[in-house]
Amino acid sequence: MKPLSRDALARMVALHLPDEGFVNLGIGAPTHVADYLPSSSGVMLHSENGVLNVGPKPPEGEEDWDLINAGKMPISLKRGGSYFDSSLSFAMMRGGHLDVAVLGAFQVSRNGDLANWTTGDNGSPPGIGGAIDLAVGAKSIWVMMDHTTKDGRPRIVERCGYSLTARKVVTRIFTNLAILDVTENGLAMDALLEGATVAGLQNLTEAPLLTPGKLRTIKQDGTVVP
Amino acid sequence: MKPLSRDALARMVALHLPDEGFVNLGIGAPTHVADYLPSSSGVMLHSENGVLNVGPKPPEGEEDWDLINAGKMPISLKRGGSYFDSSLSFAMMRGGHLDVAVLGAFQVSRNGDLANWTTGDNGSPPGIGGAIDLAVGAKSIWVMMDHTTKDGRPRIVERCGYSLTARKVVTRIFTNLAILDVTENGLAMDALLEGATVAGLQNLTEAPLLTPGKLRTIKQDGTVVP
Amino acid sequence: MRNVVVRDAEAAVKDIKDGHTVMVGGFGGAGLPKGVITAVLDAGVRELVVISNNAGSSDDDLSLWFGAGIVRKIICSYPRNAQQFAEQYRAGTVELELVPQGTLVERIRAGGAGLGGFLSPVGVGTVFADGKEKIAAQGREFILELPLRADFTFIKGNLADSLGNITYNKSARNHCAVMATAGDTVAVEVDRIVDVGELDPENIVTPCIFVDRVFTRSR
Amino acid sequence: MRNVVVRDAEAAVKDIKDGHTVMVGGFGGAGLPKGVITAVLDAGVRELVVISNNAGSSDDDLSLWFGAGIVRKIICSYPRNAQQFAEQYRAGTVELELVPQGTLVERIRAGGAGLGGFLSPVGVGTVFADGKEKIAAQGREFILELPLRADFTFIKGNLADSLGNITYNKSARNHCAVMATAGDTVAVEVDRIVDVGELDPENIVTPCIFVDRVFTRSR
Repeated sequence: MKPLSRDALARMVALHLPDEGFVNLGIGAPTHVADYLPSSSGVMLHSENGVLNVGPKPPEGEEDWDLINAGKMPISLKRGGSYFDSSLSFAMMRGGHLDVAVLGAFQVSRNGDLANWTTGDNGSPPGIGGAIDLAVGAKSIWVMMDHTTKDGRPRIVERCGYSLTARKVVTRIFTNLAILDVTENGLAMDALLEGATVAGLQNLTEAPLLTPGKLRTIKQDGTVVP
Repeated sequence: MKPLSRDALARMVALHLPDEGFVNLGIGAPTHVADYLPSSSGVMLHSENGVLNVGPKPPEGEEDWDLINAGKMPISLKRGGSYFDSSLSFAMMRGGHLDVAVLGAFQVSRNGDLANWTTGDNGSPPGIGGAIDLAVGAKSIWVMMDHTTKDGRPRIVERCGYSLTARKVVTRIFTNLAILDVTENGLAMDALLEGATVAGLQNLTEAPLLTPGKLRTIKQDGTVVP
Repeated sequence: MRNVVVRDAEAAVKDIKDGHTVMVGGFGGAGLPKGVITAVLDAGVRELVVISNNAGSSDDDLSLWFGAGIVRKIICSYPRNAQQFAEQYRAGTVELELVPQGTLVERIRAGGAGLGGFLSPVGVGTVFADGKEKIAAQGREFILELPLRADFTFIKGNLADSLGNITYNKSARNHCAVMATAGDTVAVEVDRIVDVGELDPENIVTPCIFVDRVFTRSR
Repeated sequence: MRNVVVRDAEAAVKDIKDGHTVMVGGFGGAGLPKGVITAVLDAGVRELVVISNNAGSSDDDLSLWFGAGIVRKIICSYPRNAQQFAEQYRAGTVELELVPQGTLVERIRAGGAGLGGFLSPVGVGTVFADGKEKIAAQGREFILELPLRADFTFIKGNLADSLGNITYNKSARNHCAVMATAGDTVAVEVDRIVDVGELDPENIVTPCIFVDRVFTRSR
């Protein structure tokens, strides 16, 4: 069993976004979720630097560097989109107006603590940006990340070892092996990669996993079946 | 010696407004100051309900009830004017962006306390509106009012008897008899109505008056000469 | 695709309940959604808490709500020339929370922007500070003002598209643009509904994320 | 009549002094007034405190200021990919105050709007709460965040008239519109200056009351 590719993980998240929802895709891996939204999708993407209804990357040579996303890459605007200043943009974020924020993470704890801004272990200056505002403000906070670190250590932990972005905010975790819901009782498994086992997943997960209902199955292409 | 007419008082205030200043004229008597600004004036009038560069009342029959001033009367917009929401409008007011606010008052105290929102003595519901935001926020707060009440009691007092709008904010007082500056040392006379005497004015004023320099003379038409 | 256009004012006020808190846009008549005034009356709800700048002064505004006795409390800045309200106020049948206008709009903004409140210099040393927490910051005294939110926001716009993007007309923008951010359900009465894409993205004042229902008033 | 147009970037930065606090608009390159970057360098000032979203990442932005060592401290949210800054940071020759982006813009807004601060839910329970006053309100814990103001604000607009009314281009509006409210002297680099009356009053984003100097960049 091979973990989901980055593309398949992005597709899996895209397929779960609420139709007609207002969604912010964090910088890094979450940005690629946009590539897997069907063209008929009613999802409206928000960019923290003051854009609503973000469209795809413009064709080469047609970039407008006054129209960029939070990752500072050129974007386009869909019909019905709008521009606004950062104060209104962060009012949207902090004020609970976004349905979902999809964020990358270094670690997520059993109770939904999020650590996604610094591993604290290099000499680089730290940067926080708008991830923390999203993590506090969006109605649902989804994390997408590899299930473990490159050297196999769990990222889903009892307590985050890294400096926190926000406490008790993550509602759902999409990894390259599973989909988990953060519930009052703990981490509830929703879906598992085809070929993987609950015991195997638990081995890669520091926090205990609950299986409250019937598990769905994740296919290699990122689709999920009952 | 006859006190200044309401029109002459309005002219006197208008003549003192800083050229190219951003000015808010409070509801009531201050509104009439606009009628005495020369057409060449660079003064830009602000209305708290979200208008900058307010122009004169439109001709009868051409009123637009979506374009009104703080007194809810139809206005026009001058070239270079703009519309904005109340939060930006009050940011202008409270944030010190207005050069002058001209307000009516029931009482002003020696140290610049302002009472202009309620006399507390009738059964009507109280109303505060935006006068209090102006009183706190504008760079200079000018009061224009009759020097005394209708029955001859002083309005310029040691301590306001009415509920305060704001403490220590008034910088200048224009009355139908005089112009006074509120200074660290007390109320300093700047100008006196032609024919009036300092002693006579003091008689109508509860707070002591200082005459630190040469008094200017107010003519019956509201002009002021050295 | 998202479409928030509803048939009429009646549909715009659907699910309003007794005891709800309701923001109503407008400064005087500008920005006041008049179709909503009668629709709320027709809905038969009572005990409303109203947040608005004024308390009605003519025969087609909040006066009708006070006349019908459906308001329990109003939070406003300037309830003058409001005859129906004044009668209820004198009779003690309606509660008034008087708020400086700039504080009112800033409290609404805080509610919409997810802030827990703000430190205001307005009202320090006056009755408007009574009962409120005082906080010193940077050597100056401030009043802690708390956010306002509502179950319903009713405002008046000029143009809307079916996604719910809104523009306003002249000074009718006033409190409406801020109130749009602070209601659980935001319904906007507009002069005209245009096709998606017709509004210039630079000139949309209230992006559709804030808007749940849009309607044009039947005449 | 008021006319705030100045000749060039050099005139726009006139009177900037050593030790001044300077806001610089932009998110990445969008909204960054590039003409000002070199004009400030040419002015020979030092020990600046800079408030900006980023800390420079190319050869025509704040990197030049860090390279020249004229910044004592930066207050920003995302100083990544900022090589010149990073070198100074590692050497300990520049101070960093790291602020969540939404908190940064809200602090600037508070500075411009005359507020003493605000209660933010962002950062509670994290290192971003360290050293800050905690205030409970309505049953929840918040951090008291204080206002930011500057001696100079430098931003980039699209169109201006000679009164100083400003529009922006697309996402270049970002922090610029808020920074325009919070500087003692506000200078705006624009693409084009138009006649008074040419800007639609509905679509002016920054009214001229906030703007002291306007210029177009010489190419």
